[in-house]
Amino acid sequence: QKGETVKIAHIDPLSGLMAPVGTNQLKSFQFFAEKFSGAKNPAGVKFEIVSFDNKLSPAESLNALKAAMDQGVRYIAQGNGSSVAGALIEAINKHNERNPGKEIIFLNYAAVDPDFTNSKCSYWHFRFDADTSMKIEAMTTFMKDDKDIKKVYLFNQNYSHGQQVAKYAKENLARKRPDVQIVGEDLHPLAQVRDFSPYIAKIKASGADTVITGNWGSDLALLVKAANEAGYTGKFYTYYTGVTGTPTALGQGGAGRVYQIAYNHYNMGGDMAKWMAEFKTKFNDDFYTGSVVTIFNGLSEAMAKAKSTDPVKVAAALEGLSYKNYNGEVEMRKTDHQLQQPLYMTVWQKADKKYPYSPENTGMTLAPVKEFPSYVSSTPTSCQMKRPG
Amino acid sequence: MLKIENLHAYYGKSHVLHGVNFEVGQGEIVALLGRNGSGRSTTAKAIMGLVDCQGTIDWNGQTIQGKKAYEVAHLGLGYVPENRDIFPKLTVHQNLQLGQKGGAKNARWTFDDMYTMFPRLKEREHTEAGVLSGGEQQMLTLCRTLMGDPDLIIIDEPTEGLAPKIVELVGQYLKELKNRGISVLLIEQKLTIAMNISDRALVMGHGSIVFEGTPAELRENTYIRKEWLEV
Amino acid sequence: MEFFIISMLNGLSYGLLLFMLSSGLTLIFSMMGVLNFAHASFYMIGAYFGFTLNQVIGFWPALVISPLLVGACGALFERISLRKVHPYGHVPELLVTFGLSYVVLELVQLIWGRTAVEFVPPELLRGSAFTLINHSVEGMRLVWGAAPAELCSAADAAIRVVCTPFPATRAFMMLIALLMLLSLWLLLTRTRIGLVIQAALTHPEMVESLGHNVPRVFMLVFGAGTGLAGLAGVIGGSTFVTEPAMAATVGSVIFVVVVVGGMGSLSGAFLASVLIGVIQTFAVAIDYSFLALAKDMGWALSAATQENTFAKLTVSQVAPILPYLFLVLILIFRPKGLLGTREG
Amino acid sequence: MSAVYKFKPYNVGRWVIWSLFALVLVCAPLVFTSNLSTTMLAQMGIAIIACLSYNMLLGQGGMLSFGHAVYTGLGSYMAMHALNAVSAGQLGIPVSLLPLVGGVAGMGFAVLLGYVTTRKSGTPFAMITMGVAELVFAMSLMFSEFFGGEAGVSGNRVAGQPFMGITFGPQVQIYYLIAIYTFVCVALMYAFTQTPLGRMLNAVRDNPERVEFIGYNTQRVRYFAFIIAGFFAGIAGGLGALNFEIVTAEVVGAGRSGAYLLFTFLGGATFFFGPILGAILMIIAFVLLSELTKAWLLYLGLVFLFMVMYAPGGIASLIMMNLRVAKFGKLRQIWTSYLGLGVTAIVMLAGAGAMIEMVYHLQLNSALGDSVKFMGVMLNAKSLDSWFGAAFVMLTGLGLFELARRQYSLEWGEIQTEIEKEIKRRETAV
Amino acid sequence: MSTYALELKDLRKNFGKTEIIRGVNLAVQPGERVAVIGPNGAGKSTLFNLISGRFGPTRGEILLNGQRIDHKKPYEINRMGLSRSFQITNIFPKLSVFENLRCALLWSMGYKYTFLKFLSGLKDANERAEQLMEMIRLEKKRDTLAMNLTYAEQRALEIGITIAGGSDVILLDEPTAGMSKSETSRFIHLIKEVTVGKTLLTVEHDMGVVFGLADKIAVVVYGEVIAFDTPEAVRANAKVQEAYLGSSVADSQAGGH
Ligand SMILES: Nc1ncnc2c1ncn2[C@@H]1O[C@H](COP(=O)(O)OP(=O)(O)OP(=O)(O)O)[C@@H](O)[C@H]1O
Ligand SMILES: Nc1ncnc2c1ncn2[C@@H]1O[C@H](COP(=O)(O)OP(=O)(O)OP(=O)(O)O)[C@@H](O)[C@H]1O
Ligand SMILES: CC(C)C[C@H](N)C(=O)O
Ligand SMILES: [Mg+2]
Ligand SMILES: [Mg+2]
Repeated sequence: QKGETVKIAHIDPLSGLMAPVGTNQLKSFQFFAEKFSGAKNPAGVKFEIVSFDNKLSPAESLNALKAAMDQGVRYIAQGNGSSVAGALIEAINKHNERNPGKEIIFLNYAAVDPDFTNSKCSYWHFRFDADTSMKIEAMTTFMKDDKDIKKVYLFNQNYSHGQQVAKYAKENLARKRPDVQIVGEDLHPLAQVRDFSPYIAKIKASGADTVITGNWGSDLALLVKAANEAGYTGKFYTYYTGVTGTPTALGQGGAGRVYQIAYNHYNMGGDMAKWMAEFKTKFNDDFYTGSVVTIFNGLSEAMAKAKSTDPVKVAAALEGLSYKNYNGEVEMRKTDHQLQQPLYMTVWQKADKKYPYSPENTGMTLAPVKEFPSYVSSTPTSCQMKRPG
Repeated sequence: MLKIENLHAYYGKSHVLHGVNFEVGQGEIVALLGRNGSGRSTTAKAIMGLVDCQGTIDWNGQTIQGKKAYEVAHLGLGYVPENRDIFPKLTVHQNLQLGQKGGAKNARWTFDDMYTMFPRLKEREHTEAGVLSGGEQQMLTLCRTLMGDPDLIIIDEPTEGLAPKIVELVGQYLKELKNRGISVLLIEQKLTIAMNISDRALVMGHGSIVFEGTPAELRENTYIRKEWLEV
Repeated sequence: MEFFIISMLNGLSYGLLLFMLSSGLTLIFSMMGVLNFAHASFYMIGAYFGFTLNQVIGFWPALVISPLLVGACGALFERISLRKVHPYGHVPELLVTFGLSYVVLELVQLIWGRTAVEFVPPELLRGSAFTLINHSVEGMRLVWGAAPAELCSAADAAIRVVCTPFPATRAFMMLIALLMLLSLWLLLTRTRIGLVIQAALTHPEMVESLGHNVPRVFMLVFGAGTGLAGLAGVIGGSTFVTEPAMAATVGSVIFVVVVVGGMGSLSGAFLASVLIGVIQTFAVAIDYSFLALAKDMGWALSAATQENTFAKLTVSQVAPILPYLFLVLILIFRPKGLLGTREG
Repeated sequence: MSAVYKFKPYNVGRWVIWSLFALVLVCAPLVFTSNLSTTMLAQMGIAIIACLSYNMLLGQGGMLSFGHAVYTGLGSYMAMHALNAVSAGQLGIPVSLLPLVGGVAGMGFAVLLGYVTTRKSGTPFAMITMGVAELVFAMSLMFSEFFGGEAGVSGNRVAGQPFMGITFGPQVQIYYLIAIYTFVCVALMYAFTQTPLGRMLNAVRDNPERVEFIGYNTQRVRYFAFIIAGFFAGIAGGLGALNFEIVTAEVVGAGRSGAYLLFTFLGGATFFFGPILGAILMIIAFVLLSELTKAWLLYLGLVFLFMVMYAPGGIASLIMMNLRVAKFGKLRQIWTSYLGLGVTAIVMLAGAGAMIEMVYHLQLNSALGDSVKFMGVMLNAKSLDSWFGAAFVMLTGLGLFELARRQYSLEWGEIQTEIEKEIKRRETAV
Repeated sequence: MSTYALELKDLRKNFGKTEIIRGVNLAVQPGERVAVIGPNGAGKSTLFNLISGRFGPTRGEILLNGQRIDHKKPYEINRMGLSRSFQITNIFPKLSVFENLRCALLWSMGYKYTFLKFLSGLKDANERAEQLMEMIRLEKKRDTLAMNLTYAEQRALEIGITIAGGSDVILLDEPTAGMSKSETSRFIHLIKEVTVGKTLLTVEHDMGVVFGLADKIAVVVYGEVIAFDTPEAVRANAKVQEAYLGSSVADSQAGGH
């Protein structure tokens, strides 16, 4: 397989509401495709990224999938939006079933719906992000030790991601901190609310000292902004503080009170620090989608192991593969194709010597406060994997 | 005052006026007669700069051909169109208000003048003009143009749709205008009124002037009347 | 009580924000009949101009200059594009602004990038306008500016003290909205511009013959409307986020305001904004659902119904879409809008 | 501007046109064989039905709807649920008839929602449809039982008994199913324009007041038309469900409704075949253009601006105007002008396009090197040469284009006068 | 007791506070031709609007062939056999002359809202439309769009649309407004011709037309019918002269164009 070119189709939004995130991730893929090509990976293959703009639409993504197939692409990478991921999984399942010999692998780098590795699990789907249940698992483990937390408010976007965050948070808190009271729960429409102060007033009135939110983009930034203005002093536990646009929108506000749970952070050190610096000089943008690196690591390991770039063989090799990643030893769990990896709790604060990396030149950073080894966040799966043949 | 020479006008590509020549003097009522479609309204529109035209239109020694309608209006020409064109959603009073020109000083006419002239309008002062009866609308357009204090008023079939009694009234008011020194270019269909009040009559046919003279002369000239006016 | 006051203030200020956003649209819509789909785009341009000027000449000059610039852009657009399309009727007018909104979005992204920019309000507006202190013993009190820390805490743990600051940006926003209302009201009642435009919509030639320069008036009105959007943009951009998506998120709700208020009615738009603001704010606070209703009524529900999302839907969840519900209901039962005088 | 031309329905001509249409539908996938083009063709068929049904409202009824996707979308959802029921063996209808389920659903919702929306016309109608669309969209995210939440509802179209070996698994099979539906629906919708209700719909558009005085209830006319449009919209939705095998909230979204509006108009709402062109362009723009260039939204916006400004009747009206010229045998007089216009326009657009692409490149991809490939030429986004070159090309193009345009409009005007004269002559000759 | 074709009983209409129609009583026999005259703003058009259902009356009754039609919708009234024209031309500008007429008669021929038949297949409707077109002398303009017709042609079409449905009560509001003398006389002929055997009400200011057309004249002044009689009697009526005709009538009659 040495010297072969592996084409990966990146299907994500490059226009519309989520374009900044999609564009950033496309750059990440391009950046690391170059970094990992050739002798730099154990399989010695050359990676090439073909990009498609899906406008965050499932239907458009299926078009992109068709276009990718026409170009002979056998690996699909996508991350933004569970609806898109769901559509791709279904389509790829059907395609692989109807077109043996032309199988396609789906590399999911950010769609966090637990269903994809449970009820809807698929042999051709591999998730390199941690799903919502895992993130909540880690988050609540962290909260377990914070005795200041007494009243929690669940505040989420009213779509599957937000609903799942709320659901898992409730379950986990009930298990780990039965004394904590859930004083309120709200689901608001996605990207529709411009003024969060009524919600903040409500949160304040409920007496909550902590808010758990899966919000992203302006829904997160405006929420924290409104909280600051209204003098709310509670903490926010979030998923996506570090994602494009949010750091700027948060600015200096919320220092010390906004936490993020993720499989990486801005101050990982080592190779990552070098890459991030290089990424920044090259693109004038921040690299935060660490799963891209995880994918290239895993893929090249698997290709080396399979001695082939044929998706059928690579999928078999990738299943259950353990390998070293920038965030430690990780394993692609065989039963459900969910990557088991460490998670980090970080907090929004001023950048300093120890944690110097400042996203979007805000002067702020996400400083790690705790690392959770893989086993902490590992959650059971109900997946009954159907393997071909 | 108004002098028109060799005026040609077009709607898109169709040539409607073929060299029209005439003059209107100070304080004169000139009737412009002719059959349907002979081009009288077009002449009025051409003067007001509302259709494409060539030729010369002189107003007090200044050429106004090619000027925009609002510029022409500001030079003191008033125009009452044939299809009334009242502003249906505005009240009677607002319609009159719009007749006033921006920065008008001591105009010859006030709202009260208008309301004494047509008491009917006073009664309907705050009603939407769109619901006025046909005749009331006709009165309104005339008044609205007067509010702009024109020196010459071009008035296109003012008696259309008016009760016989009101028609007489309009005739009287046009004379009154003349007495106040305003010239009138009266476009008419009804011979009777035009003959009664005008100083001079013009007859138009197929886009050019085919007769010019006093009403008395016109009355004599049966050929013109037969050929270019009524049967 | 304190919750009520703060919610009321929030509701009012949100309502005024809506008014601020839609006042320019009301002006254009009611006078010219143009459904300006690009209104929110002008709002966005205002925010970005404000952002750039803020860095160069400071916030206060930017507050004046960027609306003027936006207004000039609007007037220019009217001059070269809208004017051409006007004779074809309202649908093409709408579509041309639709097209414009795409172009503006792309241009903004080209110039300022695809992510949010950091547009901070000046020092003066960053703090609080006043603070509401609710002391469980001493009762409620109001302090101008930010309350000193000692007032907000009590030595005795049994005494509960809650401080609720009201942000200065919001107070400022409310002030500007009221000023807009006033100036528009003056413009509409003290000048004939409104009449000229309304008349010119149906009979442009006639209005010209009466001596009014119609095209110029159209251009000025469009410029003024977009200028107001620009002003809203500077304030909205610094209070909330300045990002390419900001136009899309306010895009349709401002139409709701104009329609609910009654097309052509400034006071209607004002009333509608405040109503929507207040109702929506209070709706957020109500966690009442059909399920709860059924329970209160003592109805027995099957387990399946209890899990039904529709039954579980709370008032607070539907709060953000209430404006649209409002819109539909108003148009059905009172098509003229709250204070409007005409349909369509 | 609005040169009106009535298409004389010679029966022979009609047969030829419809047969050609059928032939195109049959042959298209034989010519364009890749995965992408087959699915694009299928989507074009769907879009054609959707846009034509939209034009029943806009073009024929003068109803500006901002919420047509509600009916296509809800049709999709119902068809998808039906498909899943078929897969689960609970429902015994063949997959090929599922689009009709969508149609009936679309019709049902039109009966329900149309009752309130069609009571009004003009701007209130437009605004109600906008409100309804926003409400339905918001609900689609809230009621996950029916709408499947963010992930949507998916299904497998290979369900039930295969019929003569047709499983609808392969894309080509689904294409032909769509093609058949497209043909039948287009024919039916054309037929509708020739019926009493269809004609009254035009009358209601032109002068609703007078319609009331010749015995018709305008609300009723609008309502019935709305229901019929809802039916065809639902069929389009049902086909969409089969084609994608997944239905998500976007199918009822405002973006979809807006696209129907824009492209129907772009194609030309005043002619029956206009929306067909619009639909084809819609798919091309969304699927192909967006892959070709990052600046596609800018191009789309600009095309719109200019089309509305210079050809408010859409592409169809441009075609019809030239057909008229051709019919009077005058196309020969003007084709050199067209050539000039075309060539200079290409030069101008090439220059402008090069500059736009370079700007986008600087903005988005500058890290990937400075060179931009545009129309087979390598440009360097950071070198002045490229910029000057592009600007020079554009300006030359612009200048020449303006010259060509003057010449063209002169000739065009002359030809139109000649035609007018000719028509007058023929009229008097009768 | 014979039923009247049209009967108004103490009909009243207020717009806001002003009472525009102040208790009109009128009874028209089947087949009668009635001219309604009166000063501008007297309420003639309003009366037509009330009868045809454009507005609902404030008080009073309207009976068409003995049946109450007040507070019915315009289309319901039309279906019961009453049809009207408008003072300001009100046609379908973007449909051809033929289509204008065909639309106008579809309902009366029972095609209602059907969408299961082709228009071209409706032999009876098409034939009737062609006939109408000949009647109003527009057969040469068959496929011309209505908006491209001249004013007089549009007025003719207006009347064509009005009579198309075969209603037996016809209201015409200033049918000859804006026409020249020659056109007007041609038009009166036309009207007479197409309304043979029908009940006709016309509003007119042109006394030539009025006296040429009407069996009876109703004079409306200030929202009241002050006279309803034969032309001769009305002309002699001093009140009518005072309120409406003025001195010029004598003129125009004498002029006798
Ligand atoms: N907007 C227009 N476009 C094309 N032709 C027009 C237009 N208006 C008028 N015409 C034509 O120009 C000619 C002169 O029309 P004009 O209105 O000046 O006649 P007129 O003497 O005022 O007649 P009328 O008694 O009908 O008012 C007519 O043949 C008419 O058909
Ligand atoms: N919708 C309405 N609202 C208010 N006033 C109205 C309305 N419709 C008509 N009017 C008033 O009623 C009066 C009668 O109007 P109408 O149109 O019936 O007069 P008319 O007799 O037809 O006069 P004309 O001969 O001038 O056409 C007018 O003064 C008019 O202003
Ligand atoms: C990348 C994130 C901001 C989006 C997230 N993956 C989602 O579920 O929509
Ligand atoms: Mg005329
Ligand atoms: Mg009248």
